[in-house]
Amino acid sequence: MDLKVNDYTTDDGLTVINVEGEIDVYTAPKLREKLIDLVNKGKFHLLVDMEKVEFLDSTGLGVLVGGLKRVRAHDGSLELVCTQERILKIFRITGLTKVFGIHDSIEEAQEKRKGAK
Amino acid sequence: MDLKVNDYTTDDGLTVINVEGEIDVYTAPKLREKLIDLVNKGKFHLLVDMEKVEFLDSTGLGVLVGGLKRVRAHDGSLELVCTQERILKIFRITGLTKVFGIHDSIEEAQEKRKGAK
Amino acid sequence: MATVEVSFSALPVHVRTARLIVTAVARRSGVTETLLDEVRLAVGEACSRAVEAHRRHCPDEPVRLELTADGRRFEAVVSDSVPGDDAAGTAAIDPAPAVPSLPAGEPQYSEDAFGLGLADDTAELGLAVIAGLADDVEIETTPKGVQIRMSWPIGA
Amino acid sequence: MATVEVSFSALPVHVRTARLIVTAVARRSGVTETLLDEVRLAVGEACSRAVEAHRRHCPDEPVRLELTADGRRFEAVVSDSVPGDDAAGTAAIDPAPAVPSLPAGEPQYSEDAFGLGLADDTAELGLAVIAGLADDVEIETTPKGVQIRMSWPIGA
Ligand SMILES: Nc1ncnc2c1ncn2[C@@H]1O[C@H](COP(=O)(O)OP(=O)(O)O)[C@@H](O)[C@H]1O
Ligand SMILES: Nc1ncnc2c1ncn2[C@@H]1O[C@H](COP(=O)(O)OP(=O)(O)O)[C@@H](O)[C@H]1O
Repeated sequence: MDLKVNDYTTDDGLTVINVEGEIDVYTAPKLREKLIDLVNKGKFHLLVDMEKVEFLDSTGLGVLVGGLKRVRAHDGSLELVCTQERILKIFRITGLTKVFGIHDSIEEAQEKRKGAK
Repeated sequence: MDLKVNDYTTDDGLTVINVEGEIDVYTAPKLREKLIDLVNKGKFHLLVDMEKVEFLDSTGLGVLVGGLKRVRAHDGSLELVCTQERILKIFRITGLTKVFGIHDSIEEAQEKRKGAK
Repeated sequence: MATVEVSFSALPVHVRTARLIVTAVARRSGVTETLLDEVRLAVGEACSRAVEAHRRHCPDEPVRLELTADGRRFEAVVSDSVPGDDAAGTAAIDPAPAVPSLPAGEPQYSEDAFGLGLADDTAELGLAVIAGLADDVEIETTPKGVQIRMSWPIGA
Repeated sequence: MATVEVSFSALPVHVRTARLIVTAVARRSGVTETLLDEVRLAVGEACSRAVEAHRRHCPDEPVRLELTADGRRFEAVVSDSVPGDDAAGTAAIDPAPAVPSLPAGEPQYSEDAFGLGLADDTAELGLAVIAGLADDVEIETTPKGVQIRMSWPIGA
Protein backbone atom coordinates (compact mmCIF):
# COMPACT_ATOMS: atom_id res chain seq x y z
CA MET A 1 0.00 0.00 0.00
CA ASP A 2 1.56 3.21 -1.07
CA LEU A 3 0.63 6.60 0.21
CA LYS A 4 -1.54 8.95 -1.83
CA VAL A 5 -1.37 12.64 -1.00
CA ASN A 6 -3.62 15.22 -2.69
CA ASP A 7 -4.50 18.79 -1.79
CA TYR A 8 -6.81 21.64 -2.69
CA THR A 9 -7.27 25.13 -1.28
CA THR A 10 -10.75 26.41 -0.43
CA ASP A 11 -12.01 29.95 -1.10
CA ASP A 12 -11.40 30.97 2.49
CA GLY A 13 -7.73 30.00 2.26
CA LEU A 14 -7.74 26.61 3.97
CA THR A 15 -5.60 23.99 2.28
CA VAL A 16 -7.03 20.50 2.68
CA ILE A 17 -4.59 17.63 2.33
CA ASN A 18 -6.12 14.22 1.67
CA VAL A 19 -3.91 11.40 2.78
CA GLU A 20 -4.70 7.82 1.83
CA GLY A 21 -2.80 4.69 2.80
CA GLU A 22 -0.09 3.91 5.31
CA ILE A 23 2.04 6.68 6.82
CA ASP A 24 5.17 4.99 8.06
CA VAL A 25 8.94 5.18 7.81
CA TYR A 26 8.67 4.10 4.17
CA THR A 27 6.06 6.60 2.97
CA ALA A 28 6.37 9.51 5.41
CA PRO A 29 8.94 11.35 3.22
CA LYS A 30 6.21 11.85 0.63
CA LEU A 31 3.96 13.61 3.14
CA ARG A 32 6.88 15.63 4.52
CA GLU A 33 7.70 16.91 1.03
CA LYS A 34 4.10 17.86 0.41
CA LEU A 35 3.93 19.88 3.64
CA ILE A 36 7.23 21.65 2.94
CA ASP A 37 6.12 22.34 -0.60
CA LEU A 38 2.83 23.89 0.52
CA VAL A 39 4.53 26.11 3.08
CA ASN A 40 7.03 27.23 0.44
CA LYS A 41 4.07 28.17 -1.75
CA GLY A 42 2.69 30.35 1.03
CA LYS A 43 -0.03 27.98 2.24
CA PHE A 44 0.05 28.36 6.00
CA HIS A 45 -3.40 27.08 6.97
CA LEU A 46 -3.40 23.34 6.55
CA LEU A 47 -6.01 20.70 7.35
CA VAL A 48 -4.85 17.12 7.00
CA ASP A 49 -7.72 14.71 6.33
CA MET A 50 -6.71 11.41 7.96
CA GLU A 51 -9.97 9.52 7.34
CA LYS A 52 -8.39 7.25 4.73
CA VAL A 53 -5.19 6.62 6.63
CA GLU A 54 -4.86 2.90 7.31
CA PHE A 55 -1.76 2.96 9.41
CA LEU A 56 0.15 5.68 11.22
CA ASP A 57 3.34 5.33 13.19
CA SER A 58 5.65 7.74 14.96
CA THR A 59 7.43 8.68 11.74
CA GLY A 60 4.09 9.95 10.50
CA LEU A 61 3.49 11.78 13.78
CA GLY A 62 6.93 13.35 13.48
CA VAL A 63 6.13 14.65 10.01
CA LEU A 64 2.87 16.20 11.23
CA VAL A 65 4.64 17.82 14.19
CA GLY A 66 7.34 19.12 11.85
CA GLY A 67 4.64 20.59 9.59
CA LEU A 68 2.95 22.24 12.53
CA LYS A 69 6.19 23.92 13.56
CA ARG A 70 6.72 25.17 10.03
CA VAL A 71 3.31 26.77 9.65
CA ARG A 72 3.47 28.25 13.17
CA ALA A 73 6.63 30.07 12.14
CA HIS A 74 4.29 31.90 9.74
CA ASP A 75 1.46 32.27 12.23
CA GLY A 76 -0.33 29.50 10.42
CA SER A 77 -2.14 26.37 11.57
CA LEU A 78 -2.09 22.64 10.94
CA GLU A 79 -5.16 20.76 12.08
CA LEU A 80 -6.49 17.28 11.48
CA VAL A 81 -9.67 15.50 10.53
CA CYS A 82 -9.76 12.11 12.19
CA THR A 83 -12.51 9.95 13.64
CA GLN A 84 -10.82 6.54 13.41
CA GLU A 85 -10.32 5.22 16.89
CA ARG A 86 -7.13 3.28 16.07
CA ILE A 87 -5.50 6.40 14.66
CA LEU A 88 -6.77 8.68 17.44
CA LYS A 89 -5.32 6.27 19.96
CA ILE A 90 -1.83 6.96 18.64
CA PHE A 91 -2.28 10.71 19.11
CA ARG A 92 -3.62 10.04 22.57
CA ILE A 93 -0.81 7.83 23.86
CA THR A 94 1.79 10.27 22.59
CA GLY A 95 -0.03 13.23 24.15
CA LEU A 96 -0.40 14.89 20.75
CA THR A 97 -4.15 15.34 21.07
CA LYS A 98 -3.20 18.43 23.08
CA VAL A 99 -0.98 19.74 20.32
CA PHE A 100 -3.23 19.27 17.28
CA GLY A 101 -6.74 20.51 16.73
CA ILE A 102 -8.60 17.34 15.74
CA HIS A 103 -11.99 17.56 14.00
CA ASP A 104 -14.70 15.12 13.02
CA SER A 105 -15.04 16.44 9.47
CA ILE A 106 -13.69 19.02 7.06
CA GLU A 107 -16.94 20.97 7.47
CA GLU A 108 -16.57 21.08 11.23
CA ALA A 109 -13.01 22.37 10.86
CA GLN A 110 -14.18 25.05 8.46
CA GLU A 111 -17.03 26.12 10.76
CA LYS A 112 -14.71 26.47 13.73
CA ARG A 113 -12.27 28.44 11.63
CA LYS A 114 -15.00 30.86 10.61
CA GLY A 115 -16.17 31.14 14.20
CA ALA A 116 -12.67 31.98 15.35
CA LYS A 117 -12.18 34.72 12.78
CA MET B 1 -7.19 -20.59 7.17
CA ASP B 2 -7.92 -24.00 8.52
CA LEU B 3 -9.10 -26.93 6.52
CA LYS B 4 -12.74 -28.00 6.55
CA VAL B 5 -13.55 -31.54 5.48
CA ASN B 6 -17.13 -32.81 5.15
CA ASP B 7 -18.57 -35.83 3.45
CA TYR B 8 -21.83 -37.46 2.43
CA THR B 9 -22.67 -40.64 0.56
CA THR B 10 -25.13 -40.62 -2.36
CA ASP B 11 -27.75 -43.27 -3.05
CA ASP B 12 -25.60 -44.90 -5.68
CA GLY B 13 -22.76 -45.39 -3.22
CA LEU B 14 -20.45 -42.52 -4.11
CA THR B 15 -18.95 -40.71 -1.14
CA VAL B 16 -18.40 -37.03 -1.84
CA ILE B 17 -15.77 -35.28 0.28
CA ASN B 18 -15.95 -31.50 0.35
CA VAL B 19 -12.64 -29.90 1.16
CA GLU B 20 -12.39 -26.20 1.92
CA GLY B 21 -9.27 -24.17 2.69
CA GLU B 22 -5.57 -24.85 2.38
CA ILE B 23 -4.21 -28.39 2.08
CA ASP B 24 -0.60 -28.19 3.16
CA VAL B 25 1.84 -29.79 5.55
CA TYR B 26 -0.08 -28.22 8.44
CA THR B 27 -3.59 -29.34 7.53
CA ALA B 28 -3.05 -32.44 5.36
CA PRO B 29 -3.21 -34.82 8.36
CA LYS B 30 -6.89 -33.93 8.77
CA LEU B 31 -7.67 -34.99 5.20
CA ARG B 32 -5.56 -38.12 5.56
CA GLU B 33 -7.51 -39.17 8.64
CA LYS B 34 -10.81 -38.57 6.89
CA LEU B 35 -9.78 -40.78 3.96
CA ILE B 36 -8.54 -43.57 6.22
CA ASP B 37 -11.68 -43.32 8.29
CA LEU B 38 -13.94 -43.62 5.25
CA VAL B 39 -12.07 -46.65 3.91
CA ASN B 40 -12.27 -48.27 7.33
CA LYS B 41 -16.05 -47.72 7.20
CA GLY B 42 -16.21 -49.54 3.89
CA LYS B 43 -16.53 -46.49 1.64
CA PHE B 44 -14.40 -47.35 -1.38
CA HIS B 45 -15.77 -44.98 -4.01
CA LEU B 46 -14.60 -41.52 -3.17
CA LEU B 47 -14.98 -38.20 -4.98
CA VAL B 48 -13.00 -35.31 -3.54
CA ASP B 49 -14.50 -31.93 -4.36
CA MET B 50 -11.57 -29.51 -4.62
CA GLU B 51 -13.54 -26.46 -5.79
CA LYS B 52 -13.08 -24.65 -2.49
CA VAL B 53 -9.44 -25.54 -2.02
CA GLU B 54 -7.40 -22.35 -1.88
CA PHE B 55 -3.95 -23.84 -1.73
CA LEU B 56 -2.58 -27.31 -2.41
CA ASP B 57 0.98 -28.47 -2.06
CA SER B 58 2.75 -31.79 -2.42
CA THR B 59 1.76 -32.90 1.06
CA GLY B 60 -1.84 -32.64 -0.09
CA LEU B 61 -1.02 -34.52 -3.30
CA GLY B 62 0.65 -37.21 -1.23
CA VAL B 63 -2.48 -37.66 0.87
CA LEU B 64 -4.65 -37.98 -2.23
CA VAL B 65 -2.27 -40.52 -3.75
CA GLY B 66 -2.22 -42.43 -0.47
CA GLY B 67 -6.03 -42.44 -0.47
CA LEU B 68 -6.13 -43.70 -4.03
CA LYS B 69 -3.86 -46.61 -3.16
CA ARG B 70 -6.04 -47.51 -0.19
CA VAL B 71 -9.30 -47.62 -2.13
CA ARG B 72 -7.67 -49.48 -5.02
CA ALA B 73 -6.74 -52.23 -2.60
CA HIS B 74 -10.52 -52.71 -2.32
CA ASP B 75 -11.21 -52.27 -6.03
CA GLY B 76 -12.48 -48.80 -5.26
CA SER B 77 -11.90 -45.41 -6.84
CA LEU B 78 -10.80 -41.93 -5.81
CA GLU B 79 -11.59 -39.18 -8.26
CA LEU B 80 -11.57 -35.41 -8.09
CA VAL B 81 -13.73 -32.44 -8.97
CA CYS B 82 -11.51 -29.52 -9.90
CA THR B 83 -11.78 -26.66 -12.37
CA GLN B 84 -9.42 -24.16 -10.73
CA GLU B 85 -6.49 -23.59 -13.05
CA ARG B 86 -3.98 -22.93 -10.24
CA ILE B 87 -4.84 -26.23 -8.58
CA LEU B 88 -4.98 -28.19 -11.84
CA LYS B 89 -1.53 -26.87 -12.67
CA ILE B 90 -0.09 -28.66 -9.66
CA PHE B 91 -1.56 -31.99 -10.79
CA ARG B 92 -0.22 -31.33 -14.25
CA ILE B 93 3.37 -30.55 -13.34
CA THR B 94 3.55 -33.60 -11.12
CA GLY B 95 2.05 -35.81 -13.83
CA LEU B 96 -0.85 -36.75 -11.57
CA THR B 97 -3.50 -35.76 -14.10
CA LYS B 98 -2.81 -39.21 -15.55
CA VAL B 99 -3.37 -40.92 -12.23
CA PHE B 100 -6.58 -39.23 -11.07
CA GLY B 101 -9.88 -38.94 -12.86
CA ILE B 102 -10.58 -35.20 -12.74
CA HIS B 103 -14.10 -33.88 -13.37
CA ASP B 104 -15.68 -30.47 -13.85
CA SER B 105 -18.52 -31.11 -11.42
CA ILE B 106 -19.96 -33.66 -9.04
CA GLU B 107 -22.77 -34.26 -11.54
CA GLU B 108 -20.33 -34.99 -14.34
CA ALA B 109 -18.52 -37.49 -12.14
CA GLN B 110 -21.80 -39.19 -11.27
CA GLU B 111 -22.86 -39.37 -14.93
CA LYS B 112 -19.60 -40.96 -15.97
CA ARG B 113 -19.85 -43.44 -13.13
CA LYS B 114 -23.33 -44.49 -14.26
CA GLY B 115 -22.13 -44.73 -17.84
CA ALA B 116 -19.30 -47.00 -16.82
CA LYS B 117 -21.52 -49.40 -14.88
CA MET C 1 4.57 -22.43 18.23
CA ALA C 2 8.19 -21.82 18.95
CA THR C 3 10.52 -19.28 17.48
CA VAL C 4 10.71 -17.29 14.28
CA GLU C 5 13.80 -15.15 13.79
CA VAL C 6 14.11 -12.59 11.06
CA SER C 7 17.09 -10.48 10.06
CA PHE C 8 16.55 -7.83 7.45
CA SER C 9 18.71 -5.18 5.90
CA ALA C 10 18.17 -1.72 7.33
CA LEU C 11 15.71 -0.41 4.75
CA PRO C 12 12.38 1.32 5.47
CA VAL C 13 10.54 -1.06 3.17
CA HIS C 14 11.50 -4.00 5.36
CA VAL C 15 9.78 -2.41 8.32
CA ARG C 16 6.59 -3.23 6.44
CA THR C 17 7.69 -6.78 5.92
CA ALA C 18 8.45 -7.00 9.64
CA ARG C 19 4.97 -5.71 10.48
CA LEU C 20 3.42 -8.27 8.21
CA ILE C 21 5.44 -11.08 9.74
CA VAL C 22 4.80 -10.13 13.34
CA THR C 23 1.08 -9.84 12.67
CA ALA C 24 0.90 -13.26 11.04
CA VAL C 25 2.95 -15.00 13.70
CA ALA C 26 1.10 -13.28 16.56
CA ARG C 27 -2.23 -14.30 15.05
CA ARG C 28 -1.10 -17.90 14.67
CA SER C 29 0.20 -17.82 18.23
CA GLY C 30 -3.26 -16.98 19.49
CA VAL C 31 -2.99 -13.25 20.18
CA THR C 32 -6.55 -11.89 19.98
CA GLU C 33 -7.60 -9.79 16.98
CA THR C 34 -8.10 -6.72 19.17
CA LEU C 35 -4.48 -6.82 20.30
CA LEU C 36 -3.00 -7.52 16.86
CA ASP C 37 -3.20 -3.88 15.88
CA GLU C 38 -1.16 -2.91 18.92
CA VAL C 39 1.37 -5.64 18.29
CA ARG C 40 1.82 -4.54 14.68
CA LEU C 41 2.22 -0.92 15.62
CA ALA C 42 4.55 -1.39 18.59
CA VAL C 43 6.82 -3.88 16.86
CA GLY C 44 6.78 -1.72 13.73
CA GLU C 45 7.92 1.24 15.83
CA ALA C 46 10.76 -0.73 17.32
CA CYS C 47 11.84 -1.86 13.86
CA SER C 48 11.66 1.67 12.43
CA ARG C 49 13.81 2.89 15.28
CA ALA C 50 16.38 0.16 14.68
CA VAL C 51 16.41 0.74 10.92
CA GLU C 52 17.00 4.46 11.43
CA ALA C 53 19.78 3.80 13.92
CA HIS C 54 21.47 1.39 11.50
CA ARG C 55 21.15 3.77 8.60
CA ARG C 56 23.09 6.34 10.59
CA HIS C 57 25.69 4.03 12.09
CA CYS C 58 25.96 0.70 10.29
CA PRO C 59 23.80 0.59 7.15
CA ASP C 60 25.18 -2.79 6.14
CA GLU C 61 24.29 -4.60 9.33
CA PRO C 62 20.93 -6.35 9.47
CA VAL C 63 18.28 -5.63 12.09
CA ARG C 64 17.02 -8.64 14.04
CA LEU C 65 13.50 -9.53 15.05
CA GLU C 66 12.79 -12.56 17.24
CA LEU C 67 9.31 -13.87 17.88
CA THR C 68 8.44 -16.48 20.47
CA ALA C 69 5.27 -17.75 22.05
CA ASP C 70 4.99 -20.08 24.99
CA GLY C 71 1.24 -20.55 25.14
CA ARG C 72 0.76 -17.78 27.66
CA ARG C 73 2.65 -14.84 26.18
CA PHE C 74 3.74 -13.71 22.77
CA GLU C 75 7.10 -11.98 22.83
CA ALA C 76 8.86 -9.87 20.20
CA VAL C 77 12.46 -8.73 20.57
CA VAL C 78 13.93 -6.16 18.19
CA SER C 79 17.71 -5.81 18.31
CA ASP C 80 19.94 -3.29 16.65
CA SER C 81 23.74 -3.34 16.46
CA VAL C 82 24.31 0.26 17.47
CA PRO C 83 26.03 0.41 20.86
CA GLY C 84 23.99 2.53 23.24
CA ASP C 85 26.64 5.16 23.98
CA ASP C 86 27.45 5.62 20.34
CA ALA C 87 24.05 6.34 18.91
CA ALA C 88 22.35 9.69 18.57
CA GLY C 89 19.12 7.88 17.85
CA THR C 90 19.15 6.12 21.17
CA ALA C 91 19.89 9.23 23.22
CA ALA C 92 16.19 9.43 23.94
CA ILE C 93 16.20 6.02 25.57
CA ASP C 94 19.24 6.62 27.66
CA PRO C 95 19.17 6.03 30.57
CA ALA C 96 17.29 2.92 29.57
CA PRO C 97 15.52 2.24 32.88
CA ALA C 98 13.57 5.45 32.46
CA VAL C 99 11.62 4.19 29.51
CA PRO C 100 9.49 1.39 30.88
CA SER C 101 8.23 3.93 33.37
CA LEU C 102 7.16 6.36 30.66
CA PRO C 103 3.65 7.49 31.53
CA ALA C 104 1.81 5.22 29.11
CA GLY C 105 -1.25 7.41 29.25
CA GLU C 106 -0.25 10.87 28.15
CA PRO C 107 3.26 12.20 28.07
CA GLN C 108 3.24 15.94 28.59
CA TYR C 109 4.78 18.17 25.98
CA SER C 110 4.80 21.69 27.34
CA GLU C 111 4.48 24.32 24.67
CA ASP C 112 8.01 25.16 25.59
CA ALA C 113 9.53 21.76 25.14
CA PHE C 114 7.50 21.53 22.00
CA GLY C 115 8.89 24.81 20.75
CA LEU C 116 12.35 23.46 21.41
CA GLY C 117 11.69 20.63 19.04
CA LEU C 118 11.45 17.91 21.62
CA ALA C 119 8.27 16.39 20.30
CA ASP C 120 9.71 16.49 16.83
CA ASP C 121 12.07 13.75 17.86
CA THR C 122 10.54 10.74 16.18
CA ALA C 123 12.61 8.36 18.29
CA GLU C 124 10.95 9.69 21.40
CA LEU C 125 7.49 9.54 19.89
CA GLY C 126 8.22 5.97 18.85
CA LEU C 127 9.14 4.99 22.36
CA ALA C 128 6.01 6.63 23.70
CA VAL C 129 3.98 4.55 21.23
CA ILE C 130 5.76 1.35 22.23
CA ALA C 131 5.37 2.07 25.92
CA GLY C 132 1.71 2.89 25.39
CA LEU C 133 0.90 -0.22 23.39
CA ALA C 134 3.00 -3.11 24.60
CA ASP C 135 1.59 -4.94 27.55
CA ASP C 136 5.11 -5.22 28.90
CA VAL C 137 8.28 -3.53 27.62
CA GLU C 138 11.92 -3.85 28.52
CA ILE C 139 14.69 -1.87 26.90
CA GLU C 140 18.25 -2.98 27.30
CA THR C 141 21.21 -0.97 26.14
CA THR C 142 24.32 -3.12 25.84
CA PRO C 143 27.71 -2.55 24.26
CA LYS C 144 26.44 -4.62 21.34
CA GLY C 145 23.31 -2.61 20.74
CA VAL C 146 19.81 -1.87 21.93
CA GLN C 147 17.22 -4.57 22.51
CA ILE C 148 13.55 -3.76 22.82
CA ARG C 149 11.59 -6.67 24.29
CA MET C 150 7.81 -6.44 24.17
CA SER C 151 5.17 -8.94 25.09
CA TRP C 152 1.44 -9.49 25.09
CA PRO C 153 -0.88 -12.10 26.56
CA ILE C 154 -2.19 -14.94 24.42
CA GLY C 155 -5.85 -15.91 24.22
CA ALA C 156 -8.96 -14.22 25.58
CA MET D 1 15.51 -4.21 -1.64
CA ALA D 2 18.26 -6.29 -0.17
CA THR D 3 18.07 -9.31 2.04
CA VAL D 4 15.56 -10.80 4.43
CA GLU D 5 16.64 -13.86 6.36
CA VAL D 6 14.27 -15.96 8.37
CA SER D 7 14.98 -18.91 10.64
CA PHE D 8 12.04 -20.78 12.06
CA SER D 9 11.66 -23.83 14.21
CA ALA D 10 10.78 -26.96 12.30
CA LEU D 11 7.01 -26.88 12.74
CA PRO D 12 4.41 -27.27 9.97
CA VAL D 13 2.66 -24.08 11.04
CA HIS D 14 5.76 -22.06 10.24
CA VAL D 15 5.68 -23.24 6.65
CA ARG D 16 2.60 -21.02 6.39
CA THR D 17 4.46 -18.13 7.93
CA ALA D 18 7.26 -18.71 5.44
CA ARG D 19 4.79 -18.64 2.55
CA LEU D 20 3.34 -15.40 3.79
CA ILE D 21 6.77 -13.83 4.13
CA VAL D 22 8.06 -14.92 0.75
CA THR D 23 4.91 -13.67 -0.94
CA ALA D 24 5.14 -10.25 0.70
CA VAL D 25 8.83 -9.81 0.02
CA ALA D 26 8.55 -11.05 -3.56
CA ARG D 27 5.68 -8.63 -4.19
CA ARG D 28 7.65 -5.73 -2.75
CA SER D 29 10.64 -6.76 -4.83
CA GLY D 30 8.60 -6.37 -7.97
CA VAL D 31 7.75 -9.96 -8.87
CA THR D 32 4.58 -9.81 -10.98
CA GLU D 33 1.27 -10.92 -9.48
CA THR D 34 1.00 -13.82 -11.91
CA LEU D 35 4.28 -15.28 -10.70
CA LEU D 36 3.58 -14.75 -6.99
CA ASP D 37 1.45 -17.86 -6.81
CA GLU D 38 4.31 -19.95 -8.16
CA VAL D 39 6.81 -18.35 -5.81
CA ARG D 40 4.57 -19.05 -2.81
CA LEU D 41 4.01 -22.65 -3.82
CA ALA D 42 7.60 -23.50 -4.75
CA VAL D 43 9.16 -21.88 -1.69
CA GLY D 44 6.46 -23.41 0.49
CA GLU D 45 7.36 -26.83 -0.92
CA ALA D 46 11.03 -26.33 -0.17
CA CYS D 47 10.18 -25.26 3.38
CA SER D 48 7.85 -28.23 3.94
CA ARG D 49 10.59 -30.54 2.77
CA ALA D 50 13.11 -28.96 5.13
CA VAL D 51 10.69 -29.01 8.07
CA GLU D 52 9.96 -32.70 7.51
CA ALA D 53 13.68 -33.51 7.25
CA HIS D 54 14.39 -31.64 10.49
CA ARG D 55 11.53 -33.31 12.30
CA ARG D 56 13.08 -36.65 11.52
CA HIS D 57 16.71 -35.76 12.15
CA CYS D 58 17.11 -32.58 14.20
CA PRO D 59 13.77 -31.24 15.43
CA ASP D 60 15.46 -28.54 17.51
CA GLU D 61 17.41 -26.96 14.68
CA PRO D 62 15.77 -24.09 12.82
CA VAL D 63 15.16 -24.09 9.08
CA ARG D 64 16.57 -21.10 7.19
CA LEU D 65 15.01 -19.07 4.44
CA GLU D 66 16.96 -16.31 2.68
CA LEU D 67 15.37 -13.86 0.29
CA THR D 68 17.28 -11.47 -1.94
CA ALA D 69 16.46 -9.30 -4.90
CA ASP D 70 18.89 -7.44 -7.08
CA GLY D 71 16.51 -5.58 -9.36
CA ARG D 72 16.57 -8.26 -12.01
CA ARG D 73 15.91 -11.48 -10.11
CA PHE D 74 14.23 -12.48 -6.91
CA GLU D 75 15.99 -15.37 -5.21
CA ALA D 76 14.89 -17.62 -2.36
CA VAL D 77 17.22 -20.11 -0.68
CA VAL D 78 15.87 -22.71 1.73
CA SER D 79 18.48 -24.51 3.81
CA ASP D 80 18.12 -27.45 6.11
CA SER D 81 20.72 -28.85 8.50
CA VAL D 82 20.34 -32.47 7.55
CA PRO D 83 23.49 -33.73 5.85
CA GLY D 84 22.63 -35.20 2.47
CA ASP D 85 23.87 -38.72 3.09
CA ASP D 86 22.15 -38.95 6.43
CA ALA D 87 18.62 -38.11 5.46
CA ALA D 88 15.95 -40.48 4.29
CA GLY D 89 13.93 -37.48 3.21
CA THR D 90 16.57 -36.35 0.80
CA ALA D 91 17.10 -39.72 -0.80
CA ALA D 92 14.83 -38.59 -3.58
CA ILE D 93 17.10 -35.70 -4.43
CA ASP D 94 20.27 -37.72 -4.41
CA PRO D 95 22.13 -37.52 -6.73
CA ALA D 96 21.42 -33.82 -6.57
CA PRO D 97 22.42 -32.96 -10.14
CA ALA D 98 19.53 -35.06 -11.41
CA VAL D 99 16.93 -32.74 -10.04
CA PRO D 100 17.32 -29.56 -12.01
CA SER D 101 16.90 -31.71 -15.08
CA LEU D 102 13.59 -33.10 -13.88
CA PRO D 103 11.17 -32.89 -16.78
CA ALA D 104 9.32 -29.79 -15.66
CA GLY D 105 6.38 -30.65 -17.85
CA GLU D 106 5.17 -34.06 -16.84
CA PRO D 107 7.11 -36.62 -14.88
CA GLN D 108 5.96 -40.10 -15.81
CA TYR D 109 4.63 -42.38 -13.13
CA SER D 110 4.10 -45.79 -14.65
CA GLU D 111 1.28 -47.72 -13.06
CA ASP D 112 4.02 -49.98 -11.84
CA ALA D 113 6.18 -47.40 -10.17
CA PHE D 114 2.97 -46.00 -8.81
CA GLY D 115 1.99 -49.37 -7.44
CA LEU D 116 5.35 -49.57 -5.75
CA GLY D 117 4.58 -46.44 -3.84
CA LEU D 118 6.98 -44.19 -5.62
CA ALA D 119 4.51 -41.42 -6.28
CA ASP D 120 3.40 -41.61 -2.69
CA ASP D 121 6.71 -40.12 -1.74
CA THR D 122 5.78 -36.57 -0.92
CA ALA D 123 9.41 -35.47 -1.06
CA GLU D 124 9.57 -36.45 -4.70
CA LEU D 125 6.28 -34.79 -5.52
CA GLY D 126 7.53 -31.67 -3.78
CA LEU D 127 10.65 -31.58 -5.91
CA ALA D 128 8.59 -32.05 -9.04
CA VAL D 129 6.49 -29.05 -7.97
CA ILE D 130 9.55 -26.94 -7.31
CA ALA D 131 11.17 -27.92 -10.58
CA GLY D 132 7.95 -27.20 -12.42
CA LEU D 133 7.39 -23.79 -10.89
CA ALA D 134 10.70 -22.10 -10.22
CA ASP D 135 12.13 -20.27 -13.16
CA ASP D 136 15.53 -21.56 -12.12
CA VAL D 137 16.40 -24.17 -9.48
CA GLU D 138 19.64 -25.41 -8.00
CA ILE D 139 19.88 -28.06 -5.34
CA GLU D 140 23.07 -28.47 -3.42
CA THR D 141 23.73 -31.31 -1.01
CA THR D 142 26.57 -30.52 1.33
CA PRO D 143 27.85 -32.12 4.52
CA LYS D 144 26.00 -29.36 6.38
CA GLY D 145 22.66 -29.91 4.75
CA VAL D 146 20.60 -29.39 1.64
CA GLN D 147 20.14 -25.99 0.02
CA ILE D 148 17.40 -25.36 -2.50
CA ARG D 149 17.99 -22.16 -4.43
CA MET D 150 15.15 -20.88 -6.60
CA SER D 151 14.78 -17.69 -8.55
CA TRP D 152 12.34 -15.75 -10.67
CA PRO D 153 12.55 -12.68 -12.87
CA ILE D 154 11.48 -9.28 -11.56
CA GLY D 155 9.14 -6.95 -13.41
CA ALA D 156 7.05 -7.47 -16.52
N1 LIG E 1 5.85 -6.46 2.85
C1 LIG E 1 4.54 -6.21 3.03
N2 LIG E 1 3.70 -6.34 2.04
C2 LIG E 1 2.40 -6.09 2.22
N3 LIG E 1 1.86 -5.74 3.41
C3 LIG E 1 2.67 -5.59 4.43
C4 LIG E 1 4.03 -5.82 4.29
N4 LIG E 1 4.59 -5.61 5.46
C5 LIG E 1 3.67 -5.27 6.30
N5 LIG E 1 2.48 -5.26 5.70
C6 LIG E 1 1.29 -4.97 6.47
O1 LIG E 1 0.23 -5.78 6.07
C7 LIG E 1 -0.96 -5.00 6.05
C8 LIG E 1 -1.50 -4.97 4.67
O2 LIG E 1 -0.65 -4.15 3.96
P1 LIG E 1 -0.82 -3.87 2.44
O3 LIG E 1 0.36 -3.08 2.04
O4 LIG E 1 -2.19 -3.34 2.18
O5 LIG E 1 -0.67 -5.33 1.83
P2 LIG E 1 -1.09 -5.91 0.43
O6 LIG E 1 -1.50 -4.79 -0.46
O7 LIG E 1 0.18 -6.60 -0.02
O8 LIG E 1 -2.19 -6.88 0.75
C9 LIG E 1 -0.60 -3.63 6.53
O9 LIG E 1 -0.89 -3.50 7.89
C10 LIG E 1 0.88 -3.55 6.30
O10 LIG E 1 1.48 -2.76 7.27
N1 LIG F 1 1.21 -17.24 9.22
C1 LIG F 1 0.28 -17.00 8.28
N2 LIG F 1 -0.87 -16.46 8.62
C2 LIG F 1 -1.79 -16.23 7.67
N3 LIG F 1 -1.61 -16.50 6.37
C3 LIG F 1 -0.49 -17.05 5.99
C4 LIG F 1 0.49 -17.32 6.93
N4 LIG F 1 1.52 -17.87 6.30
C5 LIG F 1 1.22 -17.94 5.04
N5 LIG F 1 -0.01 -17.45 4.82
C6 LIG F 1 -0.51 -17.39 3.47
O1 LIG F 1 -1.18 -16.19 3.29
C7 LIG F 1 -2.35 -16.44 2.51
C8 LIG F 1 -3.55 -16.07 3.32
O2 LIG F 1 -3.71 -17.08 4.28
P1 LIG F 1 -4.82 -17.07 5.35
O3 LIG F 1 -4.51 -18.19 6.25
O4 LIG F 1 -6.15 -17.01 4.68
O5 LIG F 1 -4.52 -15.71 6.10
P2 LIG F 1 -5.41 -14.85 7.08
O6 LIG F 1 -6.64 -15.60 7.37
O7 LIG F 1 -4.52 -14.68 8.27
O8 LIG F 1 -5.62 -13.58 6.32
C9 LIG F 1 -2.35 -17.89 2.17
O9 LIG F 1 -1.83 -18.11 0.89
C10 LIG F 1 -1.47 -18.49 3.20
O10 LIG F 1 -0.79 -19.61 2.69
